[in-house]
Formats: sequence, structure tokens, C-alpha cells
Amino acid sequence: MTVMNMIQALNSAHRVMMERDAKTVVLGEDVGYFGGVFRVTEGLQKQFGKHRSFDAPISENGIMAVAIGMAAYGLKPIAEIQFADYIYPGFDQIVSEAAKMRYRSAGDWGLSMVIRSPYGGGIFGGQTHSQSPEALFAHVAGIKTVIPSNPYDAKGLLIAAIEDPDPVVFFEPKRIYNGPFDGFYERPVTPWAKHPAAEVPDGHYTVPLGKAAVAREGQEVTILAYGTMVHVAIATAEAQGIDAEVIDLRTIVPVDIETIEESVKKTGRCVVVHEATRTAGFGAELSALVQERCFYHLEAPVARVTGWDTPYPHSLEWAYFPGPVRLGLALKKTLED
Amino acid sequence: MTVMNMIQALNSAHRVMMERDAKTVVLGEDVGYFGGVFRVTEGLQKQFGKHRSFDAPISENGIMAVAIGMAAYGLKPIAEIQFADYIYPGFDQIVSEAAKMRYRSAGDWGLSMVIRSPYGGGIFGGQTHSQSPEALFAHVAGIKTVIPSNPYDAKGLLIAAIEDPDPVVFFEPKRIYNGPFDGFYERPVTPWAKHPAAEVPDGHYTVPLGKAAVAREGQEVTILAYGTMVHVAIATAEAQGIDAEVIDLRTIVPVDIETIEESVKKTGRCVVVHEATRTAGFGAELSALVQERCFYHLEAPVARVTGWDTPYPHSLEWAYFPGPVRLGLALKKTLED
Amino acid sequence: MDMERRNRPALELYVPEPEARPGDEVDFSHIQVPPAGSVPRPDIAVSTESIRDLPYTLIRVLDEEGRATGPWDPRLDADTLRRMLRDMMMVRVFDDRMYRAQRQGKTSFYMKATGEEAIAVAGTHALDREDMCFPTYRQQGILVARDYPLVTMMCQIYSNRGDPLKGRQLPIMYSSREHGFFTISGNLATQFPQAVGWAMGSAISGDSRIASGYIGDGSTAEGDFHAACTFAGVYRAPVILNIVNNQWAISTFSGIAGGQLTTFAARALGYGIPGLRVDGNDALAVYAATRWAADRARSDLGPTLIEFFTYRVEGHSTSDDPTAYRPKGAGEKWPLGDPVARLRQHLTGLGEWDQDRDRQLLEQLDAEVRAAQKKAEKLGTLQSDPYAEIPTMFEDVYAELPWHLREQQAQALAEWEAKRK
Amino acid sequence: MDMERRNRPALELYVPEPEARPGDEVDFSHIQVPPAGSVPRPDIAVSTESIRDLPYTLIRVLDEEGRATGPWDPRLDADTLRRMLRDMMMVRVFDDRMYRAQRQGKTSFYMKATGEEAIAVAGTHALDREDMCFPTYRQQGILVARDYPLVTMMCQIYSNRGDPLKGRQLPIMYSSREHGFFTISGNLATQFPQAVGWAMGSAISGDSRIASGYIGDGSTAEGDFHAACTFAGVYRAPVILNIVNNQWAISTFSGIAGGQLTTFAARALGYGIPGLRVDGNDALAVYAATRWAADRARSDLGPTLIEFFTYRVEGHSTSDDPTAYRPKGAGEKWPLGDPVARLRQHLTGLGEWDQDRDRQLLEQLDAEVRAAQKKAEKLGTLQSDPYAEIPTMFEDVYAELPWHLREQQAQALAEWEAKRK
Ligand SMILES: Cc1ncc(C[n+]2csc(CCOP(=O)(O)OP(=O)(O)O)c2C)c(N)n1
Ligand SMILES: Cc1ncc(C[n+]2csc(CCOP(=O)(O)OP(=O)(O)O)c2C)c(N)n1
Ligand SMILES: [Mg+2]
Ligand SMILES: [Mg+2]
Repeated sequence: MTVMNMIQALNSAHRVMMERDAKTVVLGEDVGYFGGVFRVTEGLQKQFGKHRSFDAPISENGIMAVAIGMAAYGLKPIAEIQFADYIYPGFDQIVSEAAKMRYRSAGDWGLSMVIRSPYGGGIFGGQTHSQSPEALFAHVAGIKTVIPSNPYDAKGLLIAAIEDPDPVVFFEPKRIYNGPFDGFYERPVTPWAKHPAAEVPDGHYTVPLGKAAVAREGQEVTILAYGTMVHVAIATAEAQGIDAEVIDLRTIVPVDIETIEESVKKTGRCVVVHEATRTAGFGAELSALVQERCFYHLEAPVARVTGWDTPYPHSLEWAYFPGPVRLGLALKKTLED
Repeated sequence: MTVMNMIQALNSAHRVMMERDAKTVVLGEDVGYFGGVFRVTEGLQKQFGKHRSFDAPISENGIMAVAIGMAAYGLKPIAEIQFADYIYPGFDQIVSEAAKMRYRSAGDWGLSMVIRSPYGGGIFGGQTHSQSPEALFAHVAGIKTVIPSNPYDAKGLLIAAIEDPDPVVFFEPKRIYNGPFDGFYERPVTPWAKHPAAEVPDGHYTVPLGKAAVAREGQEVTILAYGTMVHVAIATAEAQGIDAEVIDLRTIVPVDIETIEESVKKTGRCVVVHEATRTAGFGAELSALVQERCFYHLEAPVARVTGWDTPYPHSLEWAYFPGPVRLGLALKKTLED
Repeated sequence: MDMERRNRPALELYVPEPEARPGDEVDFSHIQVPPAGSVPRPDIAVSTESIRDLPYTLIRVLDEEGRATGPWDPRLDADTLRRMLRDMMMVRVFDDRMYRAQRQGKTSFYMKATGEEAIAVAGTHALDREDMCFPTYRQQGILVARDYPLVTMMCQIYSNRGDPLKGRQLPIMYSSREHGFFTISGNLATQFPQAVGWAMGSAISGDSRIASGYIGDGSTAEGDFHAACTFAGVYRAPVILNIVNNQWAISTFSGIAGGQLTTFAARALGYGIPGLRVDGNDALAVYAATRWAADRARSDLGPTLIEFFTYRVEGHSTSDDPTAYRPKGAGEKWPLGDPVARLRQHLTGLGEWDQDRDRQLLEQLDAEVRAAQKKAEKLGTLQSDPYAEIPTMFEDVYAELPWHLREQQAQALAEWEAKRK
Repeated sequence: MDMERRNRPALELYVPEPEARPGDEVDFSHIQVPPAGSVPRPDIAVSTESIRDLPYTLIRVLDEEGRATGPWDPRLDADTLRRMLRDMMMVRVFDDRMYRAQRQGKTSFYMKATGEEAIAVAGTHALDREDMCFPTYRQQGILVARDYPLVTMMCQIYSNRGDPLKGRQLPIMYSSREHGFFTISGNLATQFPQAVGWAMGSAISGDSRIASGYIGDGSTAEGDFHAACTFAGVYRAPVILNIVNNQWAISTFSGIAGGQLTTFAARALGYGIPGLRVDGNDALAVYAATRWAADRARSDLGPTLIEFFTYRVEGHSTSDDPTAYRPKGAGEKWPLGDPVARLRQHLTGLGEWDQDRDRQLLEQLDAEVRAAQKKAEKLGTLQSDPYAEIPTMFEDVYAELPWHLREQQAQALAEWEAKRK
């Protein structure tokens, strides 16, 4: 066990897998010599050689395409997209190719590959360094989408993703790389060191894909969250003294429906929270699922707490971010309804 | 008034606008000399000249980008993507550029442009000529998304889209280009000629964006639909003798929430239907909206009837397509619940 | 508007047009055909700078009389030549048969490769059997050259219960890992950079297999083309990047892809990789160029971009009627001739072929194809008895069925039951 | 594995490396610098085929002594030269000041253009005031050359209440329609084909204005670059396509974009358009090349691709420390020198400049920038008093607020109220 922040935990996942399996290779913009703009791939080129970890041209499309080709060859590529906001040039290769390859070849070419990308806001990155596009991937059959919320999970989920036989989109909430940000932005920053989930085993372990975690137990209301929002949810519940159960989804496709159902049937109320824009976001899917499956248990409508349907503005960061105030108001309303 | 099928109505919308406004230009793969693989742009090059209607290189990315540039210049481009399945290479330009241009330039560059694309299944086009990716666009703030269901609306909505100051994605359900397909695929094909909505004015008129139509009045249950599914919904209601109200959304962003709310509050039950894959589809948004706003009126969970979460298979077309049987079962269940 | 501005001339948009449209005479007078044997053949280790003129020439081996000439003559033995001729003829017979099957309503779609048979067939024979091909929909010749069963091809086309792709794909979107034939995508160009990635994977692994990617002239405009060339050059990927320039993209002529401005082979110059321009209707030239590129790739010298200059003699697909946008009979007047006829003439000139053998072969191929069709149709056609195993519709989306697909699978089965009633 | 296969050599992946890494000596020995004045200047109506060697040369006007020489000398009057010098110096002063402001925590981010000032400044002076520029984040020189108010630039950088972009954009992502400066995108390369579309729009409309697009060496790998060149060539768009090759993309050297294989100007050959390679640190060469390309565009002769060869002297941005991936002090040893010093030397040689005037100018620029900064900071900084008009956050998503944004706007206001309590 070592205390790690999320960057270190992710780096460790890479190392563990690159040591175990020579088929694991890393590529992306600035990931090689320099080790990535967020340092997640630091030292990998030195340890494993240039042919196992290398810089790519600035072509997200090309990075996705050659990663697919490598996976078709039989390697296990881990491709970094420098910011999730820049994944769109590679969208066609992900949606039309990676997602459909096993299906259209009737199993001849399953693609075991991971697309990693720092994502989400909270760092004053403006509209092109803050986006949360997970819903766009959730809608596409054939890929899995994972979003960790702490160092332990980050490493365990990334290893599980690398070992998974299918393409996995792995979004890393960059605001919590260095500490568990809970949305109280006026308070001093806390590092991971003080958080229990920063105790990370040095070796190999997995956190299974498709399994949620109950991040906080409660009886009054269920909050469905992932990534940074898990911390916002816990802190808000605590600040407001609400007995909320916080579910950390961890994987959004396939989503852990059992854990969700169990919790909502228990609490009878549900608030869904994410940073992405609201309309047709993944919160809509969660809301739909919950009311389809727990309709007769619900005592109030399922509420959505999300980013606004606008680009992510630079100076108005905290007016955009779905923080404790927005969530708190929604919780109050849900409990009153 | 002339009896038109959808192709003719769309063609007429182009002509009307190109005659009225020299700024209107058309580009896309095979749209120029030949007039488009579905003939929607037939004759435009001849009538308006090569510089007003021209063939583009096979680069959906480039087509989107130059259309954006033209709109920034002050023209009103109508860009065709040959099949919606091929829109992804241009996704970045739509999401990162067209959708955000007015916002990031604080109004300096609003983009009045239309992205037209034949979409949906039902023509044995296999997995790359059948997709319905509307949810991916609905999630992106800054674009409007329109899906007509008949010739009258198609022309009126397309004219409204061309006149709209914002980028509009305009999906044309190709299965109903030539006739109002209702999902009963074993029955003989009916042409538009017999349908009242095939009476189309020859000149200029608009059907406003953001306004739904009540395609069929009813009291027992509300069916929210758009495109081909409007016809499936009506036919299913009729076949099953269900007093369903069918709402043809026509625009999905911004969606006509008033019409939806009014209907669901009246009927107390709601079924949402679309052809796209289920998870994180636009049906999830509709389901979430309805339960958020009509929770205390709902007597049964909002049901979703959709395509499966798989690619669109070639020979299993009718097992994939959400036809009258799937919708009928869902209606029955919703009425029983 | 400032003073200077007012004196500026008004600009005008240029939109390229082909030489002839319906109603015009077929016009190929702009096509320059250098004599066979006139282009030098550099060593594979040549520096890229010293062969910057190659993209502007046309590598040809067979002359007007069908004699092989010049440094690119691959000097193949008669058996190989006959095999190539047989495969090309097979593609043509097969195409004709399947085209007709589509017209008879037995399936939804078909695409022929008429006039372009040499490219896939001779190219494949110049590769190792284990090299991986990333074809477009017009390289059925690869499967034929690698002895893929005709019946299975047809079952795919019919989407019947013998279809190895379980009715999932549009006709002709074959896939066979075993035959080094990558699953065809309906999305143009996507497989081109994937071929580069596969080749990089081979190099990373210290393997010796190379990859061969294909793209159409029209599709070179896609960003994927650029990604393929960029990555291939930068990492010296052991890949052959083949552009099949048949001068049409559905109704759009190659000028809309930039074909009036320079050659497609010249694209190579911008990436600092060798670019060859080859008579695509000359099976020997195709073979020789492919072999040169393969040898470079195998020697870690990196990628080669090859433009095969040819002509799409027939419609784009069964959904297309070319007389709507180009003069009738353009295909027959194509100055580089018919690839089958040219190889036949060559073999005949060598004394290794004659009319009798040709007639016999044709009869035999025809019989083979008919027999295969009979077998395939016993397994169903899209029209009569398509692949219909509902549960499989949910398989292979992921390696294992997640809960939501299991639920949907059950729902689909219940629905099918309900339909039967 | 067949027999042949076993004898094949094992492949290996090649990954390019720069000449020097931290700890190594700076090494620019591979950079070839042809003498100033040695490249001929063709007529603008020249055929593209006859200038296929231009992308492999380097157009230079200023020699080692700062004298203008050769056919590309634009023969500018002293006032224009002084104005260019002033603008370049202004960019540098401004950059230094804003860099410091970021370091002081007054804003989130800044990017300098040190060493590349000639490209934006001289390029802009070679255009008409009404031509439309599609810049990247390193062409602040365009705004300076077009007299955009410094205070407004700073307000954008501070995201304060004077920010015309209402706090929406990351610092330096300026936008000004009035100044022909297209709204900068955080997404690389996207604006390059948009410039082509704008130019096509101008041509379609019979206008006389042209467009000028910019892209970095690293960003040429994006599909957008390919789209821009393809469409520009095909439709002869009146556009100048500028590649700023400063040899670095964050930590990645230009070899990863293909820079070791050939020049970036050579990309033009594949599209059949003229490609120029220009000393980007030579303001006169920048001016002359831009003018040549602009004249071509205005005469309906189509696009020109220009590679400006330069060097990114400092870090990529305030988030970057270049000593982590390249030797210290690389910028100072760059063999093409400093663009400001070279233009200064030229003017001095002409007798049109001297040390006193230079000192005076510098003081004046410094005072201007300081005064502007004071004004800007009165309107707030990101740190102290950022732009915070909540309702505007929902404006300009669409021309009019749809119901859901109206609802969200009300919700955001209510939330802000709740926060105050
Ligand atoms: C991404 C994408 N865009 C458009 C299409 C529609 N389409 C299918 S074939 C074709 C023409 C391709 O022409 P070319 O690349 O020259 O290949 P050829 O058919 O001549 O072999 C087009 C536009 C597609 N399949 N994929
Ligand atoms: C589509 C996209 N991918 C990645 C990035 C992240 N990024 C910002 S600047 C940069 C390097 C650009 O290098 P270059 O094009 O050479 O321009 P320079 O900074 O040298 O002017 C990268 C990778 C981005 N902004 N957009
Ligand atoms: Mg073609
Ligand atoms: Mg650079």
C-alpha cells in the first residue's frame, strides 16, 4: 500500500500492466518522452522503451485509428486523448469502427483497447478544457464507459479496462487528479493524502467494470453520481445534514442497475447529478431507468442536477459547475415533494 | 398546392429559398450535377448555377468546415451529409465549432446554416445506412435538431431551418421519402399521394421550429414520436383500438414542452418511441422531462420503445425496427399498469 | 470599403467539371499514356528525395502488343500468370452472377469491380499469404486470390443462414481473419489508417508480417487518408497504401477530389514517402509495384503510397446508373484497356495460353459459380429465407452480454413470438 | 507460419527523436540555411508544375548583415518598415507583461509568440485591412497590426467586465469581426478549413476580399489540414494557408508531425497547389511571400500554402516548462536569429533607425502597455473581480433563448441568490 493521488494511481496501473503484458502499449500527444501534460504516463517510455510508449501526431482521428489497428493486430493499446474536449476528431473511429468491429466481423476482431482522457471542469480551463461528453459514448452500443472518482478505483478500474476484451472509454475527472474536490471552491484545497481511497496497493488488482459502489449509506434519498460529483454529493449531504445514500456508478455503460434499484427502492427518492450539459445527458438515462424500474416506490420525481445547456464559460466557472448549492436546493425540493 | 412526396417537398423548399435569397447555397457529396443520391437536390445546379449548388469532396469534415466558413462569411449554406451514418467525421466541426461559434464570439459570428441528412432504417441499408444519431446532437448546446414526418412539414420546417439564425441539424427519415411507412412491412407500400400532408403549397411557407403537432388526438395515453415513428404510432393505436394521443415532436431541440405536458397531464400515461438505440437515446430525455413535470399526473411509468442497443443488422431489420408489435406490447403494458 | 478595395476585381468560384457529360462524346484525350517500360525501377533503399518524379509518371509493363517490357517486369512464371488470369476472370464471372441475383431481388445490394480486377488480384499474389489486407468493397479479388469459398461469399451476399457474419452486414462487406481480409466498413477510408496501426503493431511485436490498405480516389479526401499517410511516414510503418483511382466516386468525378490538379500519387511527396503511379489495368505492373513496396516494408524502410490508375467501367453499385452523369460507353473507350484482355494477350504471346483453354476456363468458372450459387441459395436468400436467429442479434456487441442486452434479447424473442400469433 | 515467413527479418518500430534532449548540447547543425536572395520569384500566374522545387528551398530577403537582397525584396518604404518593427516590439512587450500578470495569479493562462512576431505582423501588413484572418492563439500580432485596443485584449485575458467575450473564453482566445480576426478556437486546426469556406463564400458572392488561415506545425496532422488543402485546391479558393512551423507542439518536436521526412511546404505538392517555404524570422520575406500569395488569390489563381520556418523560443504556454524536454537556451541559438533584431538591423542599415529611437520606442511601448494594464485592471482580473453577469451565461447559445435556457437562467440566478445567504 502506498498513498497515491489519482495521477500516481493511474501511472501505477500502466506500469503494472506494461510489466505483466508486453502487448500493452501507450500512445498519445505528449505522452512519450514528456509523460503527458498531466504526467499520467511519466517514466513509461524510459522504463519500457519508445516502442511501448510514444508520442503521437496531433490527430485524435489517427490516434484512434492506429490504436484500433494495433488492437486488431492483437496488442492492447492505451490511447490518451489529451483533453476529452478534443476527442471529437476521433469520434468516427470510435463510433463507427471500435464500437462495431466485433459485431460486424462476427467476433473475428474484438478490440481490447482503452481510450483514456482527462475530463470535466473545475480548473478554469474554459470551454475547451472542461467538457464532460460521456453521454455521447453511452449512447453508442459496443463501448463501455468508465469514470473513476478516487485513486483506488482509478487504478483498479484502469487495470480492469485494460484487461477487458472490449473498447473502454475511460474518463478521468481532472479536477480530482490531485485532491477530492467537493465543490466548496472557497475552501482550501485538500490533497488525496487524507482520503482513505488514496491507500493504493502497489501491485495488480482490479475494480470490476459494471459495478457501482455505495459511497455513502443513507435512507432518505439516493444520489446517483460519478467522478467529481461523488465528492460533491457526499459533502452536500453532510453540509445539509441529509441522510442521503450516494451511489458512485464508476461505470456508466453497462450501468449497475441492481445497486441503483436497490437503493432507490429503499429511499423512495432519487437525485441524479453530473457536470455535463443537461439535455440528453446521461442523467436523462438514469432518470428514465429509475422511473421505469422504481415507479411505484418513488415519492417524488427523479431530479436532475447538471451543468447548464451552454458551453462551459471561463470566468463563470462556479456559476456553471453543479456544486453544493445547486445540489442542495434539488435535494431539499426532492425531500419536500 | 401540389401533391408531393417528401423528396419533392424538400426539393421545393430548396428552390423557394434559392430563388428568394442569393445567399442560399447547397453543397455535399453528389448533390451537384447528379442531384443527390436520393434526388433531393435535383435540378438545383441547372437552375441556379454551379456556384450555388455543387459537388463536394468525400470529406464530411471538410463539408462541415467550409459550410461553417461560408456561414461566417454571411452565406446560408445547406450542406448535405449523404447518410447520417457518415456524419461522424464532421462531428468535431459541428460540436466544437458550429454549436459554439455565436457563444464564443459573443454574437460576432452567428451561423445560419442547415445540415441535412437522410437518416433512419427500414430500407435494408445495413448498419451503415440506417442509423438515427439525433441524441448525439440533442446533447450539444448551440444546435437545433429537426426531424420531419411528412411532406408538408418537411418543406415548411426546412424553410424555417434555412431562415433560422442558428445551425440546424435536419434529419430526413429516408424510409418515408416515398411513402408514409407505418411499420407494417408485410403490407403493400403506400405512396404519399393518398396522405393529406402530401398537399404542399408551391411557394414559401414555414412550419415553425420548436413546435410539435398533435398528429392524432386521444385520451388514454400519450405517444411521443418523431419521423417515421409518428406513422408507426398512429397505425399501432388504430390497429389496437387504443385511444392514444400521438404527438409529432418535429423539433427535438428545443422540444415543445408545453404540448407534451398538456397531453400527458390529460392522459396520465406516456410512451416514448424512437428508432435509435435505447441507452442514452433521446427517449431518455423525454422520459426524464415527462416524469419531472407530470409526476403527479402519471398513472404508469413512462415507457420507452426503441431500437435495440446493437448496430442495425441487415437481415434482421424487422426484428430490430421498433414496429407495431413492440409498440403495441408497450402500450398494453402502460395501460394495464 | 476602402479605396483600394473598390479597384479589386470580383472573385469567382471555380467548380471542376469532367471532360464529358451525358450527350457529349466520350473524351479521354487528356489522358497521357507513357510507353510501357519507360519508367526506371529504383532500388528499394533509394532515398525518397531522389524519386520525387515517380508520382508523375505511369509504371507500365505490358505494351500495346501485350509484351512485358522494361525494368518493372516482375518476370513471373507461367503458372503464376495463369493463376492471376483465372482469378481475375473469376471475379468477373462472380460479379456478373451476383449482379444478376440482386436484380432478381434475391438480395439488397451488389457492387462490381469490372475493369479493376488486376489491382486486387495481382496485388494479392505479390504479397505473402499471411500479410493483412484492409480492403474496400471493390477488392473481392483478394478473397478470390486467397481461395475463400465462393459459397461463403454468396451466403454473405444473401444474408442467409450460411452467412458467417450472421446477416449483420450489407452484401459484399466480407470479413475473414483467416484469409487476412479485414472486416469491410461501410464507412469510407476508416480502414486506411487502421492498416497503418496494424502494421505498427506488427513492427512493435517484432513480427514480419506487413499490411496493405486500400482506398478509392474519392475517399482520399477523408481525414483518415491524411492520418494514414502521416502516421505511416512518421513511424515508418510496414504498410502499403494503395489508392485505387478509378476516376469516379458515385456520380462525382475525380476532379472533385483534386484529380485535375495533380496525381494522387503526388500526395506521397507531402509526407516524404515514396509515391508510385501505376497502370492499374496492367497486372504485371500491379504485381511489380506491390512487390517493390512490400520489399521496402519488410526491410523496415517504411510505407509506399501507390496510385493505381484505372477506370470504373460500370455503375458504382446496383443503386447507380452512370449514364445519368457521364456519356454511355465510357468504360469501353478507356485508353488503358481491359486488364483481363491484356493479361490474356500477354500469356497468349508467351505461348502459354490460347482460345481453347480460355473458353474451357470460362466454362469451368461459370460452372463453379453456378454450383456455388445453387448451394448458397439452398441456405436461403435475403428475399426468401434470410438469416433470422434473433438471439444472435445481441451477441458480439460486447464479448459478453451485459444485463441490458440480455433483457433486450428476451424482449426481442417475446416480440417475435407475439408476431407469430 | 509458412516456410518463407520464417526467413523474414523481424520488423522494428521507428520513433523519431529530436537532435537534442535536456542535458545534450543544443544542436541545430541539421538546419540548412540557404543564402538570402537565392530563391527566384516566379510570376503569380506561374504553372504549379513548374515550381515544384520551391517547397524545398527557403525564401529569405534579409542577409546576415540585415541587407535586403534578391527578387523577393518587397521594397517597402521606411514608414511601413518602422510600423512593422513597432508592432513586433509591441507584441513582445505585451507578451512579457501579460506573462507576468499570469504568474502573479491575475489570470489563468497565457501564451507568448516570442521569436515568431514577424509572421503575424508582417503577414498582416501585406494584406488588405478587410481581408479575413483565421488565426491560432499565436497570432496576437494581427490584432496589434490592426490597431485593436490593448486594453480590450487585456480585458479578454483577465475575463473581467470589460471583456467583449463576456468571460466566456480562455485568455488569448480573442475574437473581433471588426478587425477581421476570426474567433479563436481552443480546438486546433478547425479554423483552417473554415478559412477556405469563408474564401469560397467570398468567391461565390463576387466579393474581392480574401482569407488567410493559420496552423501550427504540430496541428498539420489533423484531418482539418487535409480538408483545407483539398477544398482550397479543388475550388481555387482565394485563401492563403499559413503553416507556422516553430518546430514544437507542446513537448513534441516537429518530427512527430512528419518534419524529419520532408518540409511542411511540400504538403502543397500533393494538392497541386503552390507551396512556399519562407524564413519566418525575416519580416521582409514574410511580407513578400504573403503578398505573392494574396496577389494570386485576388486574381482567382487560387490558394497558396506557405510554411514559415521559425522557432518557438519560449514555453508552449504558462502551463509548460520546455527544459523538461529540450536543452536550455535552444531559442537563443536558433540559426535564423531574432525577427525583431533582424528588422531593426535592416532599418538601421538603411539609416532609418538608430539606438536612440529604439530606446525611445521601447519606453513608449512599455508605457502604453502599462497604462493599458492599469485601465484593464480597473475593470477587474480573473483573480479579483472577474466577469460575473450570470444572465449572460445563457445568451448567444442561440440567437434567442429557448424555454429550457430561460428556465436554467432563472435557476442559476436563484442559486446565486441562495449562495449569497
Ligand atoms: C464516410 C462516408 N461518406 C460517404 C459514403 C457514401 N459513399 C459510398 S461509396 C462512395 C464513393 C466512393 O468513391 P471512391 O472512394 O472513389 O471509391 P470507388 O467506389 O470508386 O471504388 C460514397 C460517397 C460512405 N460510404 N462513407
Ligand atoms: C484538437 C486538439 N487537440 C489537442 C489540443 C491540445 N494542444 C493545444 S496546443 C497543442 C500543440 C500545438 O502545436 P502546434 O500546432 O505546433 O502549434 P504551436 O503551439 O507550436 O504554435 C496541443 C497538442 C488541442 N488544443 N486541440
Ligand atoms: Mg473511385
Ligand atoms: Mg508548433
